[in-house]
Amino acid sequence: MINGISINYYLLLSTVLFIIGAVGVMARRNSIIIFMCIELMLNAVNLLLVAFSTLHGDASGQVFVFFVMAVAAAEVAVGLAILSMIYRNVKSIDTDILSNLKN
Amino acid sequence: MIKLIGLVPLFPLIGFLINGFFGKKISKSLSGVIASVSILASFILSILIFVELNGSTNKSHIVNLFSWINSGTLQIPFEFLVDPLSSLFLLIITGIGFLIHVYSIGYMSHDAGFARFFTYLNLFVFFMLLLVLGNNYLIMFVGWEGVGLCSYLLIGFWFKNNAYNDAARKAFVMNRIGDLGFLLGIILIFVTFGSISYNEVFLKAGTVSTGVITTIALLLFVGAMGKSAQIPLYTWLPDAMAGPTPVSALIHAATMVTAGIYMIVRSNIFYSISEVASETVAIVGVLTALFAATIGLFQNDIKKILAYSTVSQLGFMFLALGVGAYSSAVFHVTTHAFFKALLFLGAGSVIHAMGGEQDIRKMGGLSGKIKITFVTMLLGTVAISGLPPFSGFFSKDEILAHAYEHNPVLWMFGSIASMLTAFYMFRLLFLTFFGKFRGTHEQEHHLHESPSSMTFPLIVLAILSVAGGLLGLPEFWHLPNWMSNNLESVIIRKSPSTLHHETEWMLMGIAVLAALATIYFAYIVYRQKKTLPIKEGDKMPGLQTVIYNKYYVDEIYDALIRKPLDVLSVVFHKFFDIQIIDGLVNGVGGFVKSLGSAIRLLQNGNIGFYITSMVIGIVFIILLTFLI
Amino acid sequence: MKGLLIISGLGILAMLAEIFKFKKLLFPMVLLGVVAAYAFNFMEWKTGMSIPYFDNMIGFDKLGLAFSGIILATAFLWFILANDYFEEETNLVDHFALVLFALVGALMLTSFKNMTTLFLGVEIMSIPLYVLAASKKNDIKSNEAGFKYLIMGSFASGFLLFGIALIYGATGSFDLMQIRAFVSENSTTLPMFFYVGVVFMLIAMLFKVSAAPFHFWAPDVYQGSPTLITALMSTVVKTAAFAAFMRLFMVCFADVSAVWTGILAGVVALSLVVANFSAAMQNNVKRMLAYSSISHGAFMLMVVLANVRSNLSVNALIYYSLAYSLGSIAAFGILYNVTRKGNENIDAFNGLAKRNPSLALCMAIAMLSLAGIPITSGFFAKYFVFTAMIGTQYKWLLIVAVLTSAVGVYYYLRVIIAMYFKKQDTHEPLPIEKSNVLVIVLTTAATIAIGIVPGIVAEMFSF
Amino acid sequence: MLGYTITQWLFGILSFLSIMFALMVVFSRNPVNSILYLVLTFFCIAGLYLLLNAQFLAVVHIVVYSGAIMVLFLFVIMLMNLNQDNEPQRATLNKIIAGVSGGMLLVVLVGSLKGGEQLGLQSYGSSQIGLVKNLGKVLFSEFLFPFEIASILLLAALVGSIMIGKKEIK
Amino acid sequence: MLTALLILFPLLAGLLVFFVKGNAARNLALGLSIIEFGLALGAFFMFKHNPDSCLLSFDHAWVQSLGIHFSVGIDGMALLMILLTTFLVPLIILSSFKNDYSNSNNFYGLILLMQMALVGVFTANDGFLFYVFWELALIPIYFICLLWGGENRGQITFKFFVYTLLGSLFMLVGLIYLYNHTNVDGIKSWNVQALYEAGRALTETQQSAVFWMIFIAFAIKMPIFPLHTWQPDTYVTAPTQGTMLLSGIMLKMGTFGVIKWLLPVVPLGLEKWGGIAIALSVIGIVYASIIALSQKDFKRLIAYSSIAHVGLISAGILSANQQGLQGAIMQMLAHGVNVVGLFFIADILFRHTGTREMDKLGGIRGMNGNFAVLFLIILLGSVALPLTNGFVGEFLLINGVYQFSATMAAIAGLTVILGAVYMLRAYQKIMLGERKDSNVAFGSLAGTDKIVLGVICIVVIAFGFYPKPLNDIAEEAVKTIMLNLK
Repeated sequence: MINGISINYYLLLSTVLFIIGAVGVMARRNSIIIFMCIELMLNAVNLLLVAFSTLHGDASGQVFVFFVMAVAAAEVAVGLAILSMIYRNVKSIDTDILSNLKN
Repeated sequence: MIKLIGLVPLFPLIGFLINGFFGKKISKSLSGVIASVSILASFILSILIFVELNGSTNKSHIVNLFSWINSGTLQIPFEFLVDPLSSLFLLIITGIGFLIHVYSIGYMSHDAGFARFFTYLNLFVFFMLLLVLGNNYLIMFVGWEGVGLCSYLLIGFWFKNNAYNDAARKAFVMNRIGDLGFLLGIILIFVTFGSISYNEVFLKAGTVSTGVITTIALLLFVGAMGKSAQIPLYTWLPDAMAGPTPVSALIHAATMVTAGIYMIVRSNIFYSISEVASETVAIVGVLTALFAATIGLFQNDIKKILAYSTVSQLGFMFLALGVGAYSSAVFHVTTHAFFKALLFLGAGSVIHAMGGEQDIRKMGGLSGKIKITFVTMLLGTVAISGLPPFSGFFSKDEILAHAYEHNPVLWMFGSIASMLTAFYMFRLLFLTFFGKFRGTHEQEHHLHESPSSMTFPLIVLAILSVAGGLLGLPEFWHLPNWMSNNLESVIIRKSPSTLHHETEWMLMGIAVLAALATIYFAYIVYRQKKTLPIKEGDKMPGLQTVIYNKYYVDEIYDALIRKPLDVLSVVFHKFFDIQIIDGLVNGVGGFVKSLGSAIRLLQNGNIGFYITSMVIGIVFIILLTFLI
Repeated sequence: MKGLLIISGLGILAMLAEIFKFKKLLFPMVLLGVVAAYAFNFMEWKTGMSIPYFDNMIGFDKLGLAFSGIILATAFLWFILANDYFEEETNLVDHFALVLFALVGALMLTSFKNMTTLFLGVEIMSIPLYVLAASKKNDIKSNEAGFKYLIMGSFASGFLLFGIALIYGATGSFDLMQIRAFVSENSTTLPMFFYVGVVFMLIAMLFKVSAAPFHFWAPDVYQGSPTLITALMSTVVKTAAFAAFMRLFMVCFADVSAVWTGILAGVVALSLVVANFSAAMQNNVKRMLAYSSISHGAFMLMVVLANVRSNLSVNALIYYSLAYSLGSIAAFGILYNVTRKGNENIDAFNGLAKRNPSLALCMAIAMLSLAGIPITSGFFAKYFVFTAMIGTQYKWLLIVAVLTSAVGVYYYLRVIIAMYFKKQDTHEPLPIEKSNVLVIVLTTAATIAIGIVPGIVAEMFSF
Repeated sequence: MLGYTITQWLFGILSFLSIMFALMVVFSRNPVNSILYLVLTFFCIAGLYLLLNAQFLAVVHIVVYSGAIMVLFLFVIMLMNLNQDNEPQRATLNKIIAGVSGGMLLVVLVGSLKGGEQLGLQSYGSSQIGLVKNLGKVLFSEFLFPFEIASILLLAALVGSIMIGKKEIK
Repeated sequence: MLTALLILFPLLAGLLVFFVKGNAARNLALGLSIIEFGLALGAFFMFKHNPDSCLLSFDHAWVQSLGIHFSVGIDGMALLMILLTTFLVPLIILSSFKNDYSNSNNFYGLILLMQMALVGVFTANDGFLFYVFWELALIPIYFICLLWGGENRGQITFKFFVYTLLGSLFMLVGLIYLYNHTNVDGIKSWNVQALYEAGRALTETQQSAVFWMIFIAFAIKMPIFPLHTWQPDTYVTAPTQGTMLLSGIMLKMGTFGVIKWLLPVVPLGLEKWGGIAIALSVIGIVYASIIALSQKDFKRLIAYSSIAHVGLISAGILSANQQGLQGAIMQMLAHGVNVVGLFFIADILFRHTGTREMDKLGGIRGMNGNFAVLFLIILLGSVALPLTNGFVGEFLLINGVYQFSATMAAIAGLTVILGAVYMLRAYQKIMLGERKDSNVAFGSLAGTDKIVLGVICIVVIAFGFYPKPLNDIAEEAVKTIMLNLK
């Protein structure tokens, strides 16, 4: 129990968010939205980490969240750079168009 | 002298090597002489050995040359056995072999393959000698297959003619069928007795169950069927006449084809033990004798008639073996070697005179033109027809007597065959030598007596055919039957004849009368009525057609064995091998490919799909790991 | 550890090169630096130092050093190979820096001791690679490769993190040893979601080593990326990923192997089938090599599966990584030279035996090594795997492995057949740069050498 | 109120809102809307952080995500002029498959994620760990190495973005 | 030591030949291979003098920690196989003198490397080493077939390669399984005796699994029905020298392998499954013989005949008795020589007439009698006529099979008949009859051709007449093997 809320609820909540993110990745064609959904997934994890951190009374969980944020930022930076480059080349960021590489 | 037995086959071998390697370089006459001399040397040595053996009390000499195959308990030395049986065969082989070599010098003188012919002939004698000299079954087998090879080579001697080649191949293959039986027999002997040397095997023969002995005996008999042209493996022998006539005389009449008899006589102990086997031999023998004789009735090729006659006579010999009259069989082998070699050589002389013509319908009236040939052939014909006092009478009569004693039915069939023999032989004689010449003018001009190298063997053989009967006079004449006495040490002696002398006299009388009657019948048909065989293509009465076409046995074999085999071959190859087995192998490849293509479709380049697939994978993993 | 620092420093140095204008010096410096890193690495290995640095965040033990050694050596060869590639590219300095940074990540993965370092290592290695994969800016295929790699990599990172979070939640720690200790102490009272965490990490790591069904990115990315980057991915990155995999599962989660071995067995089987069957259908050589890499990955996974915490399998994995890296470097090096004109299909190899016999020979040896034919190192690698596997309950996997290996031979032989059997229009000799020749010959020779005397490597690591 | 404490109420509301906004992120047709909903989601999550006594993290979260990352997204979307409602959508079947597989994942996860509470995992730490001071201590002692090495990560991202973003000089 | 030299020498020779250009390569290869034969003869005399001579074995740790040794040694069977190999390789090289191969240095180099691997296979006393040499032998022959083969060679050699490799991978698994059960003073070992012991200690089920794992590899190599379909295509497509290597020597790897690496290892497995394996072999004999009947291409006919022959050898081996095994060894030697001779004849025919289609040939005997005689002698050896080398083996083999099952022996014996049928048919079609119009004049043979055929014919007859020198060694070798089997 954290402040009267069972850890199971946090687990449930972050799982739901995580899966919404995952569904977004699967269901959308717009690359940027896909990115955003991935961010959503990461945030779900962050939430869980913080919850566990508080549960254990251990700060390392929260510290870990910093690293996740740093990584997320880095990924977004690189990802958006790549996307803008792609957009420069093909004037689209539709994933269906980005499917030249296949068998 | 017996110690030198190794030289007997060595001489022909040397002759073979000389002719084989240098045949083309030396003159024809020299190669003929070398070949003949090598056989002569063997012959002389054989005589010396024969004499020595006769004088010695020890009737069985084993000469070890070298150890050949060793495999654990299977020890096969290259050993020769000199005993009365083998030494008798030595004489026949080298003696008649020598005569035929001499004959061939004349007969083949115009042939381009002269040296080659003698090479083969010498090789044949070598193998034949191995066959009879070997002290164990495998050496016999070596000779056995070796003579088969030579037979193959000599039948197909004129290799440009594919019909001859076919005949040669047929001979070899049919022999091989028998050889397989023989081989399995040898192996069974080894498995049963732990040895294949004669003396060891025969010593232990009594200790083994009759069933095994029967199997061995029958397997060996299969071998004999092939080599000695018995039903059902006889059809190669008439075809084998494709070879030069001296070959027919030597291999396909006098020596090789009697190897089967030699083998069974050698193994007589098995047949004495096994009732079943000996009955089989007798029945096959007598049937062959009768069957081949009927075919002989309507043949028009002079050599074919003799060939069927040979098959028939071989049947007689097997009849003898089957009824346990081993020495009679050997006796008949001997006399048959004389008169059949004579007949073949005579026929060769006729053919020689006719410039290669073999069809008796185109002959006639030759008696005046080639007198020596005619006389000798007449003597031979009389001998084979079983008229006393010629050699054939004695040997055949002995067999028939034994057959009667064993089972009168066998005797009856045998007698009928004997009558038929007399008929077709005299038919041959009448059509060839009497009446008018029916050939072309050219042939008529060309007619001449053969050179002395050919007539000399004829004369010698004629003498032997006439006098050969002395070797085995009937016992009840109270004269010494040299043949059976001589072979005493080798053969399980039959219990003394139980036939009354009267019966024997009667049988003899019947045989002679029957023969005379048949000859008279032939005389009426071919001399008085001057009936001629129907020309090729004309219609024949039904049964005659069947017999003329040799009961269509070749065709039946063709349809039953050769054709199905060929079809099977194609089916196996095109269907089983390529379609099914290789198809399966390729199918695996195809499966890989199609599965690969299926998997390929998954990789469609769409990132959403990729991730969905991953998620489905994850679902499965979690489902399987935690919830099931 | 010193190696890691040197490589990091080199990376930063590379960034400065443009500013302070010593671009020309950079290449020799990098080579020197890598050699130095290797030397330090080797010395640490020799003296057997296994000091945990920074509160058990990272620790170069023998195992880690061994993998680091392989990575550094491969990287060295790769740099030589890439020599003229960098001359072509305008962004020389950036490339250098990125590759070096990726190398830092790879080295971290060989020797992490904490989930944090694992996660950071994965990302530090991956992010530069996303960029490098997309680095042919005007080539839409390259862009797409980078993009796909990024999206799917991030997606997998999500699972990795989720797993880490769950494990943290269950055990209260990020430290591998503490987790392990906690697990063995409380094996009966662990919450269910701990195991889910393990499975999630497994899935994420399987993604990184591109095992089916998480392999989808690999062929596309391998194909789209510039050839040399693909070479980097299939050697350095692969080795690092396996080092991490092994540390994580054979060390940390060894006590809960019941949870993950079954999954792993299934994944291995699926990977073998999918990879080999797909590879057999490829005409694009790079793509084919991508599938081949998946198949080799499956072999390496078999080692992990085979025998938890045994010297035999550690040896096997190290040897396999080395053998595979050598073969791949040679193959990609040759591929790089052969496909300069842009045709990456197998017919680019047609008639190579005529155009450049020695290159063809090297390629043939590399292919035979990848196919696992004696006396190449690839054979021993497979042999070690078989030996490790035969004692386990997963013997059926061996049958799958054997059957699919036979399929594997098919596509390796296709290259050989193309080189020796098919005709090419041009017969002009194919020139290659000297440095490339050096690398190719060196790797080929090493392939044969450690194939003939595998003891050199196999007996080096006695853990 | 209804037997729930305020925290519990807040947790319930924030959870509900975050899930709703998250769903809106996925379902909005217009990318700009998506971004805005995502920002809202992040705010809710920040609120949850606060509930968990992670005040510093909540602030950082707002600053980094809502402040930096989301702006970056928005910037790029605007740059590409994707502010449209008619952007191409995946085929319905694909969506259904995605939804179903996501749903299945949810079901199996929820099925297998139970059991945190019964194992006696309860809060036994102080509520002060989320404070800057505490975090700083841990970060610069225990997590020094990752902290340092994270700079490499950021450097790499920096270099990478620049390299990719630069116009090709031909 | 000498054994190691026997392996090393062709390796060095092969490498050397790679760097020689033009005709010098083939002359050098011939010379070196003759020296190798000399070495083998040296081994022969040494063995005669003292079979346990330490010079004949060599052992050096290879991968110590895994119990892998470079352990080679010559026992009776190995000696015979080495003699066969080293005798045939110079002949094979000599036989190629009239063929114009491009890049012939590579060709001869590969042949010598192949020889190295073959000698290695026959002498290896370490299971692992055996496997390595086994695989190594595959590579040169693959390249020989691929580079100098005929029509469609890419696909066919590929099938051959994958097929054999698949088999050997199974063998590897089987061997590793055995290795895993070895225990020599507490450590695992690849030593042949250790593997024997490990194998025998297994349960029947385990032995059965190992039996099939290993047998499949050998069965593919030989090949045994129904794993034979790679063989005819490969034989036909490969360049003649490649076919000679494949059929003359490489095939013996399979039969040799069964004797040394299968029979003593899994006695129970053999007891349980040997019958089925023999049945397959025997079916193969009849099946291949019948197929051979309808073949039009002479080379393909020989290929099928080879399947038939090897089926008999295999059946004999699997009967696992003195006669069967000894017959197998003798027949391996004989078949090696004969089949090389036959393939060479096919090559000569092709060279002179441009076809191997038998229906298009004919009447050659009339044009070149010597050739016909040499052909006939080799053919007779192949149909196992007594006093040719083929007979001793065949007799012992049928004998051995008979002791296992009389029925099997009778069926196996059909080869005696069918072999004669298709061989003589072929001979007749090719050599006899009238010369066909389409058939060009068949001139006299080249000197090298005469030497090769002559030597083969001499061997065919000499060892048919007096097999004792080889037979004695084989007998002793088999006795040792039989001890291992009990």
